[in-house]
Amino acid sequence: MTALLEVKNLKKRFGGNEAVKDVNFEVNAGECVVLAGDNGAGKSTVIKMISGVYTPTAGTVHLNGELLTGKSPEAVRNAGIETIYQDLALADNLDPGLNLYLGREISRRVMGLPFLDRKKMREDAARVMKSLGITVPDPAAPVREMSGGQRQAIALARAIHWQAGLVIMDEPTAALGVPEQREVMALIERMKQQGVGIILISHNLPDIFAAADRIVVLARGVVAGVRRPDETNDEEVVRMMMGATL
Amino acid sequence: MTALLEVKNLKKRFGGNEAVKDVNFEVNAGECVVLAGDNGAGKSTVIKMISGVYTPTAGTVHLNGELLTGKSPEAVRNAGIETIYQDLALADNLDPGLNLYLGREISRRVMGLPFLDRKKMREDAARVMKSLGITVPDPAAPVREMSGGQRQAIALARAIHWQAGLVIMDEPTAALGVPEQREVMALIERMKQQGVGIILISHNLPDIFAAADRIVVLARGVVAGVRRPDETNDEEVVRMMMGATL
Amino acid sequence: QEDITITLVPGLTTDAFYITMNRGAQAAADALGINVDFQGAEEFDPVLQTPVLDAVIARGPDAILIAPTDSTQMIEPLRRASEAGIPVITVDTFIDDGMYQDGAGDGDFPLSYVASDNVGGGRMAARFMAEEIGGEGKVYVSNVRPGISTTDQREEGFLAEMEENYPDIEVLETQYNENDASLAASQFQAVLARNPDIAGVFGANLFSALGAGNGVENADMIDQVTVIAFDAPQSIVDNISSGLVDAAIAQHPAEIGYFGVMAAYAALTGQSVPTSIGTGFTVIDADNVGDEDIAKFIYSE
Amino acid sequence: MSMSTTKRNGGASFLRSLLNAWSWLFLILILAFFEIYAQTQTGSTFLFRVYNLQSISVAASQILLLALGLTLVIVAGHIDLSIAFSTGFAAVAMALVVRAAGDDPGLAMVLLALIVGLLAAGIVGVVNGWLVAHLDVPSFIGTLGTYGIARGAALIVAGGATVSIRSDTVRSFGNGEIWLFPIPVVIAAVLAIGCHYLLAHTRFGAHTYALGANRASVERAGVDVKRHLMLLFIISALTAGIGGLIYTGRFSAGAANAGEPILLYAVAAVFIGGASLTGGQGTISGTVIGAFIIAVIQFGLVFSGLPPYWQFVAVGLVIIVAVLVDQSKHRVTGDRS
Amino acid sequence: MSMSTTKRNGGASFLRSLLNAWSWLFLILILAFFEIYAQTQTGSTFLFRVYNLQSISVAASQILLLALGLTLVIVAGHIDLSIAFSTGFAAVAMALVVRAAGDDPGLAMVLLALIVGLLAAGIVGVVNGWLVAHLDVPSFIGTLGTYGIARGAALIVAGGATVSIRSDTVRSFGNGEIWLFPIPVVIAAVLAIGCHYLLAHTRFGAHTYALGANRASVERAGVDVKRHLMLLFIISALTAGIGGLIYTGRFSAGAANAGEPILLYAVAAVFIGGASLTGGQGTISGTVIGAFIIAVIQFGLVFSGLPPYWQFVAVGLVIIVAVLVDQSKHRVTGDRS
Ligand SMILES: Nc1ncnc2c1ncn2[C@@H]1O[C@H](COP(=O)(O)OP(=O)(O)OP(=O)(O)O)[C@@H](O)[C@H]1O
Ligand SMILES: Nc1ncnc2c1ncn2[C@@H]1O[C@H](COP(=O)(O)OP(=O)(O)OP(=O)(O)O)[C@@H](O)[C@H]1O
Ligand SMILES: O[C@@H]1[C@@H](O)[C@H](O)OC[C@H]1O
Ligand SMILES: [Mg+2]
Ligand SMILES: [Mg+2]
Repeated sequence: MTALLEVKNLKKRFGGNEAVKDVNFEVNAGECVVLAGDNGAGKSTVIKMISGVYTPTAGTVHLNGELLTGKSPEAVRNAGIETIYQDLALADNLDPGLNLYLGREISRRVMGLPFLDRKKMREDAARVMKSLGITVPDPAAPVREMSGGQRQAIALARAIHWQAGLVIMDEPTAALGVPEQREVMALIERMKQQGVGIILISHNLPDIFAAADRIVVLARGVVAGVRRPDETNDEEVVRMMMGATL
Repeated sequence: MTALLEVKNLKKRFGGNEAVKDVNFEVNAGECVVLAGDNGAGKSTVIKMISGVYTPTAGTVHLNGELLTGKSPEAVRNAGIETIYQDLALADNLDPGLNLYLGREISRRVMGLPFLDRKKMREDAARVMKSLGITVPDPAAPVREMSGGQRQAIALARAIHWQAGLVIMDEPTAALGVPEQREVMALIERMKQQGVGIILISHNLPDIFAAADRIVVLARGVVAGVRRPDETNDEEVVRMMMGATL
Repeated sequence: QEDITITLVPGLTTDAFYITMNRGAQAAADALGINVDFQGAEEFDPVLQTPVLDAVIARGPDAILIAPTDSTQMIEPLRRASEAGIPVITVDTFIDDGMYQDGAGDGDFPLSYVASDNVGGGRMAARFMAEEIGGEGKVYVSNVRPGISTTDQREEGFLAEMEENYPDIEVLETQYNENDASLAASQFQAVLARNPDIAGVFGANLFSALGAGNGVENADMIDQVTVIAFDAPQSIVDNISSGLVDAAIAQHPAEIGYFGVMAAYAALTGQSVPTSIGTGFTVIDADNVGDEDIAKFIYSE
Repeated sequence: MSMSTTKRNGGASFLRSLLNAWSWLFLILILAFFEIYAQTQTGSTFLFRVYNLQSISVAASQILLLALGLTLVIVAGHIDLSIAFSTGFAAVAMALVVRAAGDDPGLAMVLLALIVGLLAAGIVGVVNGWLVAHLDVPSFIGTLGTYGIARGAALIVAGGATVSIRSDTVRSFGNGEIWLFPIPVVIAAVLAIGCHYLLAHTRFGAHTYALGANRASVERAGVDVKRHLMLLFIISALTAGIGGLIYTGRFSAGAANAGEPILLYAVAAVFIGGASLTGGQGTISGTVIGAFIIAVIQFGLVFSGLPPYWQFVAVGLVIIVAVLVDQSKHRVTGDRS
Repeated sequence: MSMSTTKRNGGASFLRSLLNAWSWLFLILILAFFEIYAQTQTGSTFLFRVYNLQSISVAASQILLLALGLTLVIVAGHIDLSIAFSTGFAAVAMALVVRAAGDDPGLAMVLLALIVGLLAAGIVGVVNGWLVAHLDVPSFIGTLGTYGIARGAALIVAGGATVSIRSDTVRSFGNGEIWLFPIPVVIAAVLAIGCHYLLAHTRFGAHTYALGANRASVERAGVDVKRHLMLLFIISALTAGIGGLIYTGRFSAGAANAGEPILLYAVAAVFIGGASLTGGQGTISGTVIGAFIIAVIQFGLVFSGLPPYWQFVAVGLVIIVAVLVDQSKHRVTGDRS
C-alpha cells in the first residue's frame, strides 16, 4: 500500500539561505502527522512546497502515488489537498462567505444567468464557523473588520468545508480562544476517523501530543527525528527541536 | 496612590456593532493584568483604544493620573506605553533593525550629516531577538521574508527594547516556538520586577495563570469578572469567557 | 550635391498639415536630388520639440527647416543649431518677431520664414463667418488649449477682425477642448443650450471643427449654425460636402514645404534667399469643394 | 463612493445603504446647482431639456467606454494606460476597412469593419495580459509600453493622420437615436450593465476583488490567476475599442489619437467612483456616477458661461469636493478609528 | 531595478549587488547599441561627443526634476499628478516677477523671482499635503484636482499665454555651463543627491518606505504621519517647481503648460526605476536611470533617423524590455517562488 502523501528529499533555497535542506516523511489516510520545530525551522516552507505555492529547489511530493511536484496550487487543491496557511491568505475585502467559497463560489440562476448566491455562502460560513464555536456580529462585513480569532476561524472553515483527502494546517489554533482550540482538536479527531490525512503544525506541546499519530521534528531545515507520541515526551521533542543530534 | 493606568467606562462602536460596551480596570506598576476572553470579546479593541489607534466612542484612559484619551499613537508612545499588536504592525519591506527602531531610528554623523546607522540597528535587533531565542538567517533581509515566529519576535523586540512604564502585549506568543514562549514568560517576570506594568492578552490558560497578578475576563464587550489567579481556576475563567453571569 | 541632407522638424508629427508639408518638401527634394528627413515630437510643445531638435543637430544635417512650437521659447534651442553652423529656416511658425536677418532681436539668425500667416488666416475665417451669418449674431472659437502659438494666432486674428469690423457680432468665450472632438461636441451643445441663437463656430483646428460639426449635427441645426474650420484635411472636406462644415480655411502646407526646401537649397548653394516667403490661403466651401483645382489644397492623409 | 465593500456585500445596514447614495446625491446636487443657475440667470431650464441630457450622456458615454474595463483592471490592483490608444487603434482599423470598401459600403462591410476594429483593440489587450500575467511586468510599465506601440501602430496604418470615411450607415451608428436615446449612450449603458453584472454578480467579479486585496488568497484558493489577468486586460481593451468604434461613427473619421485626451478623465471617473490605487475596491455604478459628474461639470461650466481658465479651476475643485463628500460619509459611519 | 529592498538594506550579498547593476547594464547596452549604429552607419560617434551627452543630460534633467519628488511620493504609496502644473505655475510666477522688474533685471530681482516661483509651487504642495494628510482624500483624486486648479491659476496669472522675458541672467541660469556641465544638469544632480540622501539615509526616508508598505506600522510606531505626508507633497511640488524655474531659464519664458507633456515620462522614469503602484519600493538611483533610459532612447532614435511613428513603437518596446531585464533578475535570485 502506498502512503497517501509521500514527501521525498525536499529542499528549498531562498537566495543564499537554504531554508529546507532535506525533508522526508509520509502521511497515511486517517493519520495525523505533526510537523514540529522551532521558529524558522522550515515548517511553513515545507507545506508550501506541498501545496504548490513554492516550487521545490529539489525533491518530490507524491499524492496517492501520483507526482504533485511542480503543480499549481489550483491543481493541488483539485487533487484533494486543502491547506490552512499560517498567514491565513484571506481576501480582506470580502465577507466570510466569499472567503469560504473563494475559487468555488456558488451561484443561482436568474433567468438563465448565474448570480453569486451571497446569502447562501454567508449562511454556510456562519454555520461552519459556529461549529467551531465562533460567531461574527455582521456576517456581511469584510473579514478585514474581524478579530484575530474570527479570521483564523474563517481560514479553518475554508479548509474543512471541502471533502479533502488531506488537510494541512499551519498553526491553526494560534489565535483561537480556549473553547475553540478544544473544538479544533475534536475536529481533527473526527476527520481522522473519516480517513482524512492531516498534517498539523503546532507549537503547543499538549496539542501536539493529543493529535499526533507521528511527530516529525524539523530543525534548521532537516528532520531531526520522528517519534510516535507514546514513545517520547515533551523534553525530548523540545531537545530535538533545538537541534540536538540523536 | 493612583494606578499606573486607569481605564474607565470604555466603549467602542463600529457601525451598528458595539464591540466594547463598558470596560473598566486598572494596572499598577509592576503588575501584570491579563485580559482574557473569547474570540471577538473586544480585547484587541480595548488595547487599541489605550494605545491611541482607536478613539473611544465613550470613556477615558488615564496614565499616571493624566488623561490619555484622544491622544495620537505617537503621544501615547511618548508617554511611555509600548504595544505589541496582534497583527504585529511591521513594515514588511524593511529589515528587522529598522522595524525595531521604527520612529526612533539611530543615525551616525558623517561630516555633520546624520546617516541612518543600519548596521548598529541590525545588530541591536539581532541581539534583542537572540535574547528571545530567535536568530534570523539574514538580518538584512526584509521582514516579509521571515517566518511567522521570527516576525512575532521582531514585534516583541520592538516593545521591550524601550524603557516603557507600561507594555501592552496582544497575544505575543501566538506564533512562537516552545522555548521562545518560555523566554517571553520569563521576560514578563523580569519586567514586572523592574516595576513595569503589563497588559497581556492570551488564550493560553497556563500562561495566563503563570503571568497574571489579576485576570480581567471580557465577554462580549463587558468585564465578566476580575480574579486573582490564586482565587480561581481554568474552568471558572473559561465559564466567565463564555459569558456565564456570576 | 546628392549628399545634401535637410531635416524638416514639424510642430508635431501626427497632424495632416505637417504630413502634407512633408510631402511638398519631398517633392522639392526629388526635384533637386537631395534628401529630406522628417523628425518631430508627438505634441506641439517646446519641451518635447527641444530634445528632438538637439538630436537632429547631433546628426548634423546641412540645413534645418523647423516649425518652432513657440516664438520665444525656441530661440535658445535654435541658436544651438545656428552656432553649430547649420542654417535654420522656419516654416509655418517663427521665432522672435518673424523678421530675420535685419539685425534686430534675439532670434534674428534664421535665414527665412516660409508660411501662411495664421493671424491672417484667422481674420479670413472671421470675414467668411461674418458674411455667412449676415454680419450679426453670436459666435465663438473652439480651440485646442491655451499656449499653442499657431492656434492662438488664429484665434487672435479671428477676434481682432470681429472686433474691428463687425460690431454686431458678439464673440462668446473661447472653449478649449484638449484636442478631444468629443469634448468639443459637448462644449458646442452646452454653448447652444445657453445661447439658443448661436450663429457660428470657428474651429481652430481639425478636432475642434470636427467636434463642433458633430455638435451642430446632433442639435439638428446644420442650417442655422455656420461652422468654419481651419485646415483642410480630407475629413473636413468630407464634412463640407455633407454640409456639416460650411467652409475651411486651407493653408498651403505643401507649398510651404516645397519653398522651404528650395530656400534652404538656394542658401546652401550660395544663392540669396528672401527672408520671408508668404504662401496663401484658399477658402474651401460647398460651392468649390468639387472643383478639380481645389483638390490640390486638400491635405494628404 | 468608495463603499464598494458594503455594496459588494449587499446585505448592508439601512444606514449604510442610505449613505451609499451620497455620490448620487452629490451628482444631483451639481445638477440642482446648474438648474437653479439656469432658472435664475437665464430663465431657462438646464435639466429638463432632452437635448442637454442627450449631450451630457453622450459625453459621459465616451468617457465610460474607456472607464468600464479600466474599472475591472483597477479593482484587480492593476492599471491599463494603453486604452488611450486601443481606442485609436480600433477607430483607425475600422475606418480603414470602411474606406477600403469604397463609398457608402453596405451593412455587411460595416459589420466587418466593426469586427476588425475590435480585433485590433483585442490584440493590444492580449499583449497587455500576456506581459502582466505571464511575464510579471508591472501593469503600469507594461501598458505604458503598449500605449507607445499601439499609438505607433495606429499612426502607421493610418499614415499619420485621421482616416475619414463616407458612410451613412456608419454615421447613423454614431449619431442615431433609439427612441430618445443616442446610440452611443445605449451601447455604453448595455456595456455598463454587462460589466456591473460581471463585477458584482459573478465568480469572475469576486475573484477580481480578491485579487486586488490579496493575490495570494486567490492563487492559493486555486484560481488560475494568469488566465484571469489575461481576461481583465482583454476586456479593458475591448471596451476601449468599442469607444473607438463609436468615435469613428460619431465623427466619420478614425483618429489614432481618439482616446488619448479622454484617458485622464476615464481614470478620474474610476477613482471618483470609489476605486483605489491599491486595488480591491471600486464599483461600476461608482464609475458611471464618476463619468457623469465629469460630463455634467464640463457641460455645466460651459453652459454657465464661466471663463475658460476658471473652468479648469472649477473642474479641479469639484473633483476634490466629490471625494470629500464621500470621505465625510466614512466619518459618519466611523469606518476610520 | 526594483531591488530597492536590497539597496536599502545595504549589506546585500555579492550576487545581489551585482545583479542590482542590471539596470545600469541595460542603459549601457542601449548606449552601446547607438554607438555601434553611429560608427557603422554614419562613421561618427554617438557617445563621445560632449554635445550629445549634454543634450541627453539636459533632457533627462527636465524629466528628473518632476520625477525626483514624485519618487518619494510613490514610494510612500501615493501619487502626485499636480506636478505637471506646479512646474508651470512656478515657471509663470518666476517669469512674471522678472518681467515686472523691467528689462534685464539685476541678480537680486532674479533671486526674488526664483523664490516667488518656488513659493507658487510650494502652495500647490501644501494644498496637496493638506488634502491627502488631513482630509484623507486619495492622492490620485486630490492631486488631479490641484492639477486643474494649478493649471487654471497659472493660465490666469499668465493671462493665457506664455510670459516671455528678456534677461541675460535668467538665460544663463538656464543655458549656462559649469565647466562642461549644463546648469540644469548640475541642479538636477544636486537635487538627486539630496533626494537620494533623504530617501536612503535618513529617518524620513525610512518612514517613507514603511508608509508605503504599511501605514499602520508607521502610525503605531509613533510617527506623525500627517506631517510626513505634508512634507512629501511639498517636496514633490518644490522639485517640480525647480523644474519650472529651469524651464523659464532655458526658454526665457514661463509657460503654464511647461510640465504637462513630461508628466508621463516622469511617472514612467519612476516606475522603470523599480517603484510600484502599491508603494514601499523604488529608489532615486533607479529613477535617475529611468530618466536617462527615456532621454537616451528619445535622443538616439531621432539621431538614428528612425521614422517618427516607429519611434513610438520603439520607445514602447524599450520600456517593456527594460523591465523584463529587471524581471529576469528576480528569476535568477529566485525571489519569486
Ligand atoms: N520568501 C522567503 N524568502 C526568503 N527567506 C524565507 C522566505 N520564507 C521563509 N524564509 C526563511 O526560511 C526559514 C524557514 O521559514 P519558515 O517560514 O518555513 O519557518 P517555520 O518553521 O514555519 O517557522 P515559524 O514557526 O516561525 O512559522 C526562515 O529562516 C525564514 O526566514
Ligand atoms: N475595524 C472594525 N470594524 C468593525 N468591527 C470590528 C473592527 N474591529 C473589530 N471589530 C469587531 O469587534 C469585535 C471585537 O473584536 P476584537 O478584535 O477586539 O476581538 P478580540 O477580543 O481581540 O478577539 P480575538 O481573540 O479573536 O483577537 C469583533 O466582533 C470584531 O468583529
Ligand atoms: O496647423 C497646425 C494645426 O493643425 C495643429 O493642430 O496645430 C499646429 C498647427 O500649426
Ligand atoms: Mg511557519
Ligand atoms: Mg484580538
